Amino acid sequence: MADAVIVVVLLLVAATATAAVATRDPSRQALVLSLQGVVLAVLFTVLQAPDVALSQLAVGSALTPLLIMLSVRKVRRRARTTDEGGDG
Amino acid sequence: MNAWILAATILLGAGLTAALWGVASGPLSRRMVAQNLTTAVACPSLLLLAQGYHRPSYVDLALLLALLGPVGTLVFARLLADELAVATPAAWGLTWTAAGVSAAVVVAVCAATGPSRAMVKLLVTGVLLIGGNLVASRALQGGFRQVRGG
Amino acid sequence: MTRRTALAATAELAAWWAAFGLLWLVLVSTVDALEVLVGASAAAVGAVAARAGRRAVTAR
Amino acid sequence: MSRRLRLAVLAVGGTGLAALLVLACLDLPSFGGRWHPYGEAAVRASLDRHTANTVAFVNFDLRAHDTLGEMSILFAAVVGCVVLLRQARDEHREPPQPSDVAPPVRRYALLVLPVALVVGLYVVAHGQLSPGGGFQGGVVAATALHLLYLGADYRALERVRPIGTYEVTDALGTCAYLVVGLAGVLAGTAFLANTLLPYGTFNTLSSGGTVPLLNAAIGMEVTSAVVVLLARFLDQAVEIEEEQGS
Repeated sequence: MADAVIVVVLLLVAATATAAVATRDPSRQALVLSLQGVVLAVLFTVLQAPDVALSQLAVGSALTPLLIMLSVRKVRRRARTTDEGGDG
Repeated sequence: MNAWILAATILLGAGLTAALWGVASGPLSRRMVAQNLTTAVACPSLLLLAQGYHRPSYVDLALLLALLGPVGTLVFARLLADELAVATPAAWGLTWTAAGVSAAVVVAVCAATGPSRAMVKLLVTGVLLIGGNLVASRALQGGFRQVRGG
Repeated sequence: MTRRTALAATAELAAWWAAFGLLWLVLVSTVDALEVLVGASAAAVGAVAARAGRRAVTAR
Repeated sequence: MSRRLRLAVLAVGGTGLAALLVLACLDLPSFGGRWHPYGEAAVRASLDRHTANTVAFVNFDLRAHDTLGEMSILFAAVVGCVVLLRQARDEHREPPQPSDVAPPVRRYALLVLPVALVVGLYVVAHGQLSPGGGFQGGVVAATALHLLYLGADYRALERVRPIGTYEVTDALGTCAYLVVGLAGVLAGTAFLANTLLPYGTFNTLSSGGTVPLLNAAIGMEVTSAVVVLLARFLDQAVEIEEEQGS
């Protein structure tokens, strides 16, 4: 009974990771990934590893989404400029 | 297992399952609202867990999430602004419910702590959490309407 | 920079510094001399960042 | 190699891996047991050296060499990123357009920027006392600066972020870690040995010998490294344009 919270969070981690793999579009995937970062941080907390949870929170909640979304924007912009260049 | 951890388990199980369902399916606006909901669910749970484990230093985790969670939502709102402009998410009911739950959890944890500096820290966390949540919801609804290219 | 703007700048920095000093005192668990010193320095960094951020947005 | 053969090879490998994993799991100690030989040794050594947070003790005292390696990885990754994402000859910079952000969002960003910075510094300074440390606090402090991009625009961020300074600070943080390590050698013990400073009073900022110093060096390195890394990504995503028809 005392481990119920660990079981619940482990199931959530498994479900979120599966959802992250099953999502195809990178920007939608980044959304699921940020959720997974938070769930992983909660898992580390209930396993009594607050230092690791803090690292996961710091990296997963804002930094990783920012890096992914900037890369997606660069790739999309590049595709757009090449299209325009091809037309002209 | 005490009542605090039980409450955290229920909040995590119900809230994060709903957030996962919202974030993994449906149109972009729904996904964004669900992503914003994540912070509002996980941060109060971390406060409850800190109280349940009798570890005041675990409050730092909730404080960091209250600061950085809304920043994550702002990242998505800003960089997906063109797509969001087509279908603006409107979920003020959900936002205010989340704010109410956060406020209730913060008040309960504060009452258990008693008047001290630790209680002020909990209140600061609560203010940052609720304020961040409201601002992130506002940002989703055309907060970055004029952003193009930048 | 005239005397008036210098005064305004000092007042703004001092207000931010006091606010962040209080925030630091709320965050820490035990208070001693070194803690107050480190807190005051961190609050000074925060005050400079707050003013720089505000000026970067308004001065255009 | 046909599809069937590939699937057969995969099945053989997968079955073998599954069998090994099951065998390994059968031999594991039960979940949440009370028997942690390494943990107990680490906690005892950490209390000997007056470091309240055992994880910080392991990172910056017992296994300080590992942290040196991790820091070098981050440093090398940032240097590689700076080289790869530089402005190429057939690219030009286009100044980003100023953007119009809703006033509440802007006010929130301007308020949370310094608050997150102070909290980041708090996490760095209290690494040896409470959960946290140089890496976590550094990432928070670096993220805080980028609220200026989110709440205003890239030009506002560029005004408060002299990138050259951050590149120098990155190198300085790395050097500071090595200098603290070498000071141990000069004092007659060993590289990164925590015998240099008095261990101080338990649970105060000055406890733990060289742990707070190494923590601060890592905090400095990580903050600057993340700022430099994000600056390159932002440059590419916002400013740098390819020449037409190239």
